[in-house]
Amino acid sequence: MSKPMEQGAGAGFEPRIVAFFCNWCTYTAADLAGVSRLKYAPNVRVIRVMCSGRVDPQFVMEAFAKGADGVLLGGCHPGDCHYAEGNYKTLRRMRMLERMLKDMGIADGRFRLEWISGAEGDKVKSVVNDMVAKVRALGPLDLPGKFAEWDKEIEELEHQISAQPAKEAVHAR
Amino acid sequence: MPLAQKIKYEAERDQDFARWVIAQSGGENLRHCIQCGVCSATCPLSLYMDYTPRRLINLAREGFKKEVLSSLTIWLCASCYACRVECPKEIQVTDIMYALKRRAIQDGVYPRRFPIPVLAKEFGRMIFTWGRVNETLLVIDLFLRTNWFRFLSMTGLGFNLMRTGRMSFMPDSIRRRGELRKILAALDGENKAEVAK
Amino acid sequence: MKYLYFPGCSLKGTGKAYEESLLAVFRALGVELKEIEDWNCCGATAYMSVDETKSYALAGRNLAIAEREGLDVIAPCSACYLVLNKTQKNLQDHADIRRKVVAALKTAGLDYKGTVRVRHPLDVLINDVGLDAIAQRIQAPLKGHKFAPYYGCQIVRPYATFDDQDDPVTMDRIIKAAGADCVTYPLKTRCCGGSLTGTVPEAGLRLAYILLKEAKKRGAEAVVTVCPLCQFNLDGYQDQIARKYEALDLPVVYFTQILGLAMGLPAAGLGMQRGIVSADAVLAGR
Amino acid sequence: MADNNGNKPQPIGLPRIGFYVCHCGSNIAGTIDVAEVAQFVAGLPGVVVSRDYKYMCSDPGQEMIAQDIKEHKLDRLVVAACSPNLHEETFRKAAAKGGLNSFLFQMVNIREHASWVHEDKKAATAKAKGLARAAVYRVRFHKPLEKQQVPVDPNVLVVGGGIAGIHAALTLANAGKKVTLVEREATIGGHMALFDKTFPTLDCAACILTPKMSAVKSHPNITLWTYSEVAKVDGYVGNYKVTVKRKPRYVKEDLCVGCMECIDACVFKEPKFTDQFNQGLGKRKPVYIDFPQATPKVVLIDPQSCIQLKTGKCKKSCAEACDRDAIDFTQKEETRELQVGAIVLATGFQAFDAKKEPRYGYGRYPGVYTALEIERLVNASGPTSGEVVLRDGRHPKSVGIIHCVGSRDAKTNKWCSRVCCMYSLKLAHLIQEHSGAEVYNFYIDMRAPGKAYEEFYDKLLSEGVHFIRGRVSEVTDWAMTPEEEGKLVLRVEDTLAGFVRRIPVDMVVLATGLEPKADAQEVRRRFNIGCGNEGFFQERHPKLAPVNTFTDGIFIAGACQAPRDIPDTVAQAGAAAAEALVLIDAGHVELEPNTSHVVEEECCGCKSCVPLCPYGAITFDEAKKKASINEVLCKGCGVCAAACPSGSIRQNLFEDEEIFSEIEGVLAK
Repeated sequence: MSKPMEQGAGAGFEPRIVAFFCNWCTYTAADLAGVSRLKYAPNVRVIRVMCSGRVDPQFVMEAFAKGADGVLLGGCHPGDCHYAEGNYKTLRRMRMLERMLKDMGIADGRFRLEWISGAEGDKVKSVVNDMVAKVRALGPLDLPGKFAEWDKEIEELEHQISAQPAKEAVHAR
Repeated sequence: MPLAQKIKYEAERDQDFARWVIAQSGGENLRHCIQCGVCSATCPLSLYMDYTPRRLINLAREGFKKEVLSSLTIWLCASCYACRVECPKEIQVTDIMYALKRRAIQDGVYPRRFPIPVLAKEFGRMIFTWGRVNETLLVIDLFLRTNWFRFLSMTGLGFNLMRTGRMSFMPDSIRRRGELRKILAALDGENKAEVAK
Repeated sequence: MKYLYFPGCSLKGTGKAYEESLLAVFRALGVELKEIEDWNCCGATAYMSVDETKSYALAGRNLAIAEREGLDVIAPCSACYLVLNKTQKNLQDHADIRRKVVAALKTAGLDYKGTVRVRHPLDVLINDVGLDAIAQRIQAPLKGHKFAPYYGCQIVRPYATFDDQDDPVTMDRIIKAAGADCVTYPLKTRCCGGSLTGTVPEAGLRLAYILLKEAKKRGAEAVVTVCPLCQFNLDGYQDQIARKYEALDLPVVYFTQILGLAMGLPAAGLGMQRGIVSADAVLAGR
Repeated sequence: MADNNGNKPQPIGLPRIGFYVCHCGSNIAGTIDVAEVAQFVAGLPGVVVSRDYKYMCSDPGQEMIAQDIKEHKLDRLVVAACSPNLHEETFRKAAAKGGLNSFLFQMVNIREHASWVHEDKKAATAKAKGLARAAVYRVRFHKPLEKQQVPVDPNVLVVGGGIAGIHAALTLANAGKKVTLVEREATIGGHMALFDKTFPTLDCAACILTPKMSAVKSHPNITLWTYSEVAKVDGYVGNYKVTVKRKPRYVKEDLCVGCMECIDACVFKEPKFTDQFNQGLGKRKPVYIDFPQATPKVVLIDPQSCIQLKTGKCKKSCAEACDRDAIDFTQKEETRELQVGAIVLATGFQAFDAKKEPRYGYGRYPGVYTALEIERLVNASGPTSGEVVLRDGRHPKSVGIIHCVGSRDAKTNKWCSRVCCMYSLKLAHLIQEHSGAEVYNFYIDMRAPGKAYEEFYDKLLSEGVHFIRGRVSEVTDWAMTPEEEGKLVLRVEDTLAGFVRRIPVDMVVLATGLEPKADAQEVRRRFNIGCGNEGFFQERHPKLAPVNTFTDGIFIAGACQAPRDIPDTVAQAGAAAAEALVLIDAGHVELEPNTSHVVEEECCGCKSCVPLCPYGAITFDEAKKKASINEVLCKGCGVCAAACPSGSIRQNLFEDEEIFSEIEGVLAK
């Protein structure tokens, strides 16, 4: 049974997760979960793409930058891609992306790549619930908030620098 | 022949009991039973049971608490796990039987002089005292508490065991009995806390 | 090769011959067994009927003591083998049980991380020692002898870890390595009655009778077992079986005794004299 | 119906978006506050109309959209309802009806992805709002697109020559289409050819099947390739290129007339090799024919047992005996290519391997048989000419039929195989009729839901067959009583009586279940379709598209999709043929315009995209130093668009701006 999402403002952190599901397997599996009336956590918003291979790592970065606490990418199992091998390309790209995310301080578990076939409605449920629980435990990422903070800091810094006499600035260099 | 009513009314069912069974470890799949009876068929002791394991599962699922807890069936289970292995729905029948035995002892509804629950309790007492079990003492104790007459029929076996050096009247004990008692006592606290909840 | 040894209560009592033969055989094979320090009763089948968590704690104390040594544990008694394995598995799978049991252990200064492997001597003989090494040690093969390999329940059920659940064969292979033959024995995993034979003899005796009768009918000169309770039920009650059904006079021995004999170890050191039904037939021709 | 709008004036540059949210009865409205969603969307920039309505997919719903487009001069459309897989086309048409390009539309899935999977109304409504906002943000970037039309090849491939494939092929051929039927075995007929009688009518299987088999062979529109397998499938709906491997029979099919002189002449005087067709109960020679009515009626030579093929040192008496010189030891595997517009897959099932249930003793006790073996034993043209006789030559006096072997069991196959109850009744009847033996059926639940099926069960009851409700725990040979000596003993709880019984019999029949063919996974990959968890081919929709797959132009029929009996299989084969005809007779298909293209000015000529395309649609123009995409070959996966470092590759309907705005939309606070 899924946990209710909103228990009153501020009562508990509810993760916001953006998911990219490929049309042929994972999106269909999510449809199947619906037809089967499986119940899972309401924190995920699915964006449909034809193939997980369409997902540019920039989409993932953009989602984090716009405030996602987690990003889930779902494609067909290896060997089962509707477009022969799109998911292998996804895998390669996302391995690289994972390393980058790590270097950027975005914790493991905030980005997840899952192979879910069109028949695995129950896997959509378990993956979503599991990911929501893990991201909830990690707490908010809030990159937009952080960006704003950083912007403010830089602004102040700029302000300080521009307010200082030019001589000292040269000296500092 | 006296006539006995077999009809059951809904008021005689205890739904909480059914839910309790399902909540026990091993009880998860109870509701999946399709009543195929393979548990009864594979059970080497079902021929003595008042309810076959299959019937007991259904009684438990439907919440017929009295029938389930006072049945002989649960005490005749020898824990051989054949039913669990054969069950097409992966119902952990043996573990359900254990849970029902515990509940019957807890509720005090087992047959008083029936040796099996007595054995279970005596076994527990002996472990609590010594940390190990001396089979000879356990058996003597058991018969004295249930049917000392039967003890006489066992003297042949006792003699044989003595003859072959397999019998001992000295309780075997662990050295750090306090350690074991502390562990078990700590769980008493756990159990009480659970009840309070 | 070195293992921890969990004898359990039976091997110190009615199952003495099992301990004697096991230790003798393993010593001869160069396998070191170290008895777990201050072990306690595993709880067997009875304690599970009293208190579930406590029965895990009982077994848990043994596992905690064993874990300090960092060795695999050998549990020859089927009940001990199952209880220790079941505890291990449930502590792993159920965080709730693990939390309670570990907390209780900690009150006595113990801890358990869950790293112990509990093994059966059959598993160790086949998979660690190996049949080749065993074959090299066979000095007095039991040529012409036919036995019924009887596994009973709790080593293959419910967890089939080292052998098949329906048709286990590890003991068959050891008996054959000892130079003897196995009769086809479809009852090899059927229950002996366990503790019921003592408490409800009318039920238990019938089970033991069926097992013995079928073994004899198929030409076995002894039933070979892996469990002290099976041995006790099949061996100790034969006079009562004779009174109620028929006299069968079939020796019931441990597989370690058979292996020990074939390895040329002295019969007395293997506890051969401890059978209530005389095992002279097995010793014949030696 | 709420109307949260009016004709509010829109600032220049913003689109004029119409938004519609569907109640779907209570399917959506029961969990999601649709009025709240409509009101929320009404406040988003560019939204001119925002409404909720009971059933958007209904005629009035679609009419409302068309009306609004005209009346409010809408230039974008968003509908929040069910999955686009269900109704995207419906609303695209509604848009077109209102005069709007179909692709200036975006669908929001708030049923399968929200109302059906969540219980918390507030959270589900919040999710619906977020998804709707994403679509509203995205749709402003949509561009008018046109569907590309491609012609459909009128020829059809049918894979599998069981009753499903036979019926589908004949239906298509009778409709005037050219059909190629490819069968892996040497003869068509499939499992049905093994049966003596069929339930519940007990009509002779051969009498109803063999005329259809010969009709296939003689039909001018059907090309029959047996002993052949599909190796590769390329192309797309309407235009599939199929590669078929034809295994060598070592007999020229066009010359052989099936006189079987060669079989008589074979140097092996007696048949001594396992006869697979007879389930191993009979023997055959290296040169053989499965059964007298095999179609095509052409012999074949087994290279594993033929001396000439194994050693090259045989006097080849078979070849000498053939007056038509049909035998050809030099035959090699051939590869053929086909061009077809549609494919019907009817690859069937395999029976559960009874050895996987060791407690029933199959392979250990000779008295234990599988149901397919009994089908051959009771068959008048089988190895015993219909005499029910045990492997040791005895005639059974008692027979136990165990149902659900490899069915309804978490350890083997979880599903009900659907036909075993009925075929067990049939076999009980035939065994009793042929041998007079006492027959016991051990069943868990008797499943007889079909026309005249319950009546058939009733007939068996009246014939005195025993029915014991209980799953047998073991088949064993240890006896408890003198009557059990020398018998196979079944231990079962008679669950209706409430006690355990031991029943000694001479013969045990295991009613093995139906499961996917061992290579079902390979086959489905070859045809680019899906499988359910249990391994049967996945239909597009369990109720509304039972013979379609997720790959257009590929249809499924028969037991490759799920266990089913002959009547249902034939009905489904007819449906698959009809669906193929619909496709072919339309003459052309419209392809989704979600292809990619290169914006030439932006391409830097790095060639990153070229090797990524699995369809070879991207080429590099060396003169211009630019990549270019052939939109006919492009299937619209978008892998190249994701990889292009300069962003010069755009995928229609999935352009970067569209997805970025969708991301923004779901995350906006």
